[in-house]
Amino acid sequence: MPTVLDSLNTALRQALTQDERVLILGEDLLDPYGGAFKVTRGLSDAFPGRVLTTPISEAGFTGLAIGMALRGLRPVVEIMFGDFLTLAADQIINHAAKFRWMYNGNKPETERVSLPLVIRTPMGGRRGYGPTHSQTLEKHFLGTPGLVVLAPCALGDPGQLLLDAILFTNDPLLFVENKLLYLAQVQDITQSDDFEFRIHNDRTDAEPGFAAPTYLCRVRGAPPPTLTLTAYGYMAELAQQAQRRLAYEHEVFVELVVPTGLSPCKMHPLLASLERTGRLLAVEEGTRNLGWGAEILARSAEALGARLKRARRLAAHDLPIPASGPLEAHVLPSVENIIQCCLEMTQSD
Amino acid sequence: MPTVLDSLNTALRQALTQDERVLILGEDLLDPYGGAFKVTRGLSDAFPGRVLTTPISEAGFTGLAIGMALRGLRPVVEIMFGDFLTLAADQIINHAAKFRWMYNGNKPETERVSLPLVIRTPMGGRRGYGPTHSQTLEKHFLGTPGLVVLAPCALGDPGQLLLDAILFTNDPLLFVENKLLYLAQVQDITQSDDFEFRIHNDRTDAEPGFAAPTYLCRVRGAPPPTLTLTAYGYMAELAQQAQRRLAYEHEVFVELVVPTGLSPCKMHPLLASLERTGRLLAVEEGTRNLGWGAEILARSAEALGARLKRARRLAAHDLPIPASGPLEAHVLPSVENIIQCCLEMTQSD
Amino acid sequence: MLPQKNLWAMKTMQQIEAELYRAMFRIRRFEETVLDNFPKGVFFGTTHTYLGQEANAVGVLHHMNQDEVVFSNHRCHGHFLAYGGDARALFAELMGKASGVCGGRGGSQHLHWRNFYSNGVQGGIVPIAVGAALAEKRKGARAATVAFLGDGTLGEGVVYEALNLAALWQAPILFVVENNHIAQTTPVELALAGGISARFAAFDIPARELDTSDVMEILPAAGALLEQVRTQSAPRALILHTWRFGPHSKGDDTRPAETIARLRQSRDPLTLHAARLSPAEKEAIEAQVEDEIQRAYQQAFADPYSSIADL
Amino acid sequence: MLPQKNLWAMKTMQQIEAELYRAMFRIRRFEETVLDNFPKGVFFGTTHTYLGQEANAVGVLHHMNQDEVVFSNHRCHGHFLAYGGDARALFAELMGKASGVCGGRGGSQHLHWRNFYSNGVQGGIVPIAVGAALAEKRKGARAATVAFLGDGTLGEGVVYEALNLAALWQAPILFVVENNHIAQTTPVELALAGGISARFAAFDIPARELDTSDVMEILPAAGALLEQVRTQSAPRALILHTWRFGPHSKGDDTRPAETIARLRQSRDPLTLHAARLSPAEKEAIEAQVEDEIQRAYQQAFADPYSSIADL
Ligand SMILES: Cc1ncc(C[n+]2csc(CCOP(=O)(O)OP(=O)(O)O)c2C)c(N)n1
Ligand SMILES: Cc1ncc(C[n+]2csc(CCOP(=O)(O)OP(=O)(O)O)c2C)c(N)n1
Ligand SMILES: [Mg+2]
Ligand SMILES: [Mg+2]
Repeated sequence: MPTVLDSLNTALRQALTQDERVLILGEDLLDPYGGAFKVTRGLSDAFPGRVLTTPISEAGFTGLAIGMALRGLRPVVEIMFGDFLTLAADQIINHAAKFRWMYNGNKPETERVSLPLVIRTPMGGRRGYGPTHSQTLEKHFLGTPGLVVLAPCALGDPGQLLLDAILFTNDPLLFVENKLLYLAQVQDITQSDDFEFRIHNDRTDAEPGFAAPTYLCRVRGAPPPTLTLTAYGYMAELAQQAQRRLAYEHEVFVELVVPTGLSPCKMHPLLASLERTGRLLAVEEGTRNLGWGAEILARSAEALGARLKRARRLAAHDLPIPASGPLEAHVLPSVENIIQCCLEMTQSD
Repeated sequence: MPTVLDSLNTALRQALTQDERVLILGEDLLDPYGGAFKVTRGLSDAFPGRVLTTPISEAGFTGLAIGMALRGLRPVVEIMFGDFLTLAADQIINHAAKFRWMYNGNKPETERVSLPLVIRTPMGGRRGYGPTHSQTLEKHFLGTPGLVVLAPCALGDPGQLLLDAILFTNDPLLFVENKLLYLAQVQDITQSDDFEFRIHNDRTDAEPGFAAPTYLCRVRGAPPPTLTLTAYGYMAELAQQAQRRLAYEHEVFVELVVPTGLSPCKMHPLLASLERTGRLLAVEEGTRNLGWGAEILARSAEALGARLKRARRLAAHDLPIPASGPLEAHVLPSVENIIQCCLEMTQSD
Repeated sequence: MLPQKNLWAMKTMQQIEAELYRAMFRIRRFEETVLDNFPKGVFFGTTHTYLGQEANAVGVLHHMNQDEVVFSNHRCHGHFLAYGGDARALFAELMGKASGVCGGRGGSQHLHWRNFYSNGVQGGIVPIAVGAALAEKRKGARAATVAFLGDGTLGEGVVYEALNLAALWQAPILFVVENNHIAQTTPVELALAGGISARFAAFDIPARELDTSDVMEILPAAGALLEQVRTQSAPRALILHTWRFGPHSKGDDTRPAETIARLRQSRDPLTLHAARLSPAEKEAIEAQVEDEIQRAYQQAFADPYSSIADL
Repeated sequence: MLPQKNLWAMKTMQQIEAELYRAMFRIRRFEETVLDNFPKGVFFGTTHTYLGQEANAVGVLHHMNQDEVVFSNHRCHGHFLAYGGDARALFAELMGKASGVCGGRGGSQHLHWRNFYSNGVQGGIVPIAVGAALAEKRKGARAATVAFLGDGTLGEGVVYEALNLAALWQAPILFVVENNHIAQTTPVELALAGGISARFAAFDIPARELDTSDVMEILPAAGALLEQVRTQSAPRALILHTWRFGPHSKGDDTRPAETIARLRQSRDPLTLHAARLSPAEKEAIEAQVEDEIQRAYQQAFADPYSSIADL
């Protein structure tokens, strides 16, 4: 199987091939460099004039892309590090996310605006890049009305998710790629010896052709799970490792739920699992407060009431991310942390 | 009693008087205009050279204030509308909030930086200002490590909260003022005929002299509450109205918990109340997803497990805020909505 | 002025002058009607009127073709009406009516109709305008994009990111800076170091400055720049030194009354231009416009509020 | 160069020249040691070396007094060392050791020591530097603040907000633009429309440009500008056209090897300046510095990692 990086790179290539309205904008995208994380490698050579390397102006070129999208193109923006999304926050929250709804009141179909914009960005730590190049900041953008947030994982087909987003979204969409995921192998979920998968192919209602699947994963042949573990992106990889070790080393069986749609978040696969287990652990790489896990726990509590017997979040410590390896490893949630948490939650009750 | 506006204005005056390191920066602050919402009225005349009217450069003058704070002043920034905090997001999240921790590793006390910066801003709708001047955007800043977020309410002493923040914080601090709160009368909680109050005077550990109280409010003489209602800022006013009507018109008795510290959030007064009621409704003016209420519900679920029998959030619809009065009123949570929710939550079980 | 555009070639100068007067007077009466009726509580939120600056929008947008694009700001009524927007729909938008430009969702500052867009965040729409111009360029259209911005908005950094990108990528866009010498209550001297045209020069964008309220000076200057934008597919700037006659929004003018009175005396675009019309023509136009605006107001007033069913 | 500063008046030109060489050579050897050892896995994250630009930091920061303030960027090692920073502490910071400048929290780009600050977000620190300069001014100090920024960073809008505010409020700050003609892999021509000095002129900030790698040209120019900053309490800019000899970070140089070779030939600040020293002096300095850097590296290497107990 290809790596997630290959899969995303192929998707960008397909998007450029299949729809000539597609353009890519971002810093240092031109070949031979092909972008800081190489997701756009080879594209500027293959599609001259359609991969635009920009000045260091995150707000400015995001704004340009918004204007392009308003006027009928389907731009894709790369923000070199997700940490710098903060610079485009006003363009995203007060411009892109609002226009479609705000302008379209009461208008006939033909006079409505749409804003098909995909903003891709790498997030995450564990590479020693320090406080301004290691964050998981999507939590600051989740819950923005009018903004869709997706996060690929190594399960299924991350490239397809990106391709669908580029070709079919009519709303601005943030596509969050964890850096460590890039080099992970895509897992063929139809051919796993160790795990059993189910897919909930949540087509978001508004976007025909555009699906953000949720994956359910169990250790093959395991007894019914006693805890529901949920995580996205690269944390889903770590969660899966924890899940396997919990089964083999501790005989604790958990069900892993991996959404690719973070906002809006579709809860039914998770809730269905919780009805079975009554125990929830949400794991994320960002800091805990007001993180993705907060919304997951809140919705679970709303839906289940007293049937939610135990709920916890595992997240980064409430600190900036240190550069020093041992400190960084301590601050971010690990496989060990997940195992520990699951054991605590399933043992005492 | 004075209005909340008067109380805040007095606090700024006291801060300028008591500590000459205090400066105020923001747009259109000079008298006779004295700022768009008049919180700074009279100050530039009284303190020449210490109230600086700025160009329309939210990131720029927030950055200036960060530099001033790093170098020993205690600046106060006003962002004219909270909607424009997005423009200062990078300065707040990637600069102000990080510096203190990131720079201070392993340093002797005398060589450490501190960053005593207060950013005040009006938030909220119900004035017909439309999608870019009516939002409640603090949720995007909650949970930023290193950033304190406070919201005054009409209970107790909103000015004291601001004064303490300006004089005693050593960390950057966001102070969120709801626009409709400005004209509300401060409620003297020691002299209420209708309500009984208790204060939890949560002194945040790191900041001597600096407290962000939580208020507990019950209808005087009411039987034990069956639901815990929590809200902050202007929503606390509406929640109190709902609380009274629930008692008098429906004989449903709820306990209202009003924090002034949003991040970090101190949970024990709320959790203590939930131990009594087992039912939680969190009300906020921002949109629901990844809002303040998500964190409240998540923490409650973590702490109470199955003892949390019912939990819900009431928040703005997941849309930009429309300018048209009837639409805006519908999109934002109302007293009626709160009553309705409380009735649903206490009737069926 | 979209509807009249195709007839341009066939028009006499006199006809054009009359049209310009009509367009400016329409804005003037619209805005006065807004301010007069605001205290009655018929409008939601607030408003920023274009009083005194009418010649700018009219002089520039007279040249726009159907397929061309306009980006505006908080002070957008004048731009919208000069673009050809409907007065009733605009009144209705301010009143929160279903018949409003955006069905009442946007209100005074957030308009979209055809190729006209405005938003309430200063400066943020400028890079978006550059992107729109580049999109039209990519489509092979020879369409110019116009972006209006105020002197105060030159405080926003994103404007310079946009200028740099516009120049680097040769976006066919005309930046129109309306320097009305004030931003809300802040005089331009307190907010702006250096010079406005130097800021465009720094990014290699040729700029022309005019210190006039005469639409007949603005018209040809704007026309020439727009032709350059179209034929050379490159950015240009037009800096219009102008004066705001009314408050920033409502009742928030801190300038001395005499200053305003003097400006109204010497720099009123309507008075200046009216001198070119015969009294009879002027009166006829004014009567027609008066009637149009009053009817527009009444119709909007009678229209139903936006309904939550449409949310 | 803090420690030596007080002796300045007493020094001969020859002593100063020797010191400048020492300071530049120290940076050179520090950076080479970083790049050489990176593949061994001793450092965390990444790094941006100052190779080729040594004369800038040394020529400018030689003039700084103890109470003066420096704001730097991602390419901060040279600035830090020229400011007087300790090589061992910097190695240790890159290695994630407790003895590092910030105890390993910051790493290569995020340094603070005394009045020296850097951060990894391009441009964001520039308004902060202006605020710091204004704070010193308010304290009545005659202290200058220096802010370094690269050509690519001129893409960030907040830089222009900062320039405007610096000029309006007359902040005593020297902006030092190091135009090394490239930003990561993007040549300055693809990222910058117009001119660099025009961008300062647009905000009324006098700028001086130098196209040199000779520290003896930079030194007096910077000295004169800093004196203006101090005595006139006003902003100035120094634009240094310079060349990056190494990769942007590690192994990511897309420029042809011959280009780099040619630059190293013609524009090496060390070669240029070495010609002023006697061979014996040069050798003596180099040997001492070599020893200092190697010891610093070894000590840092032996230091313990940052401990989670300190978090
Ligand atoms: C980002 C942002 N900051 C502040 C405001 C509040 N505001 C609205 S209009 C205005 C003044 C704008 O001045 P200028 O650009 O000169 O336009 P004018 O009002 O004079 O037409 C301000 C500060 C805003 N709308 N957006
Ligand atoms: C806001 C932001 N965007 C992008 C980056 C990634 N980045 C780091 S250095 C760099 C190039 C900077 O170029 P320049 O300012 O010329 O400095 P130089 O590296 O040439 O010294 C980029 C794009 C960043 N650190 N911050
Ligand atoms: Mg103005
Ligand atoms: Mg450079």
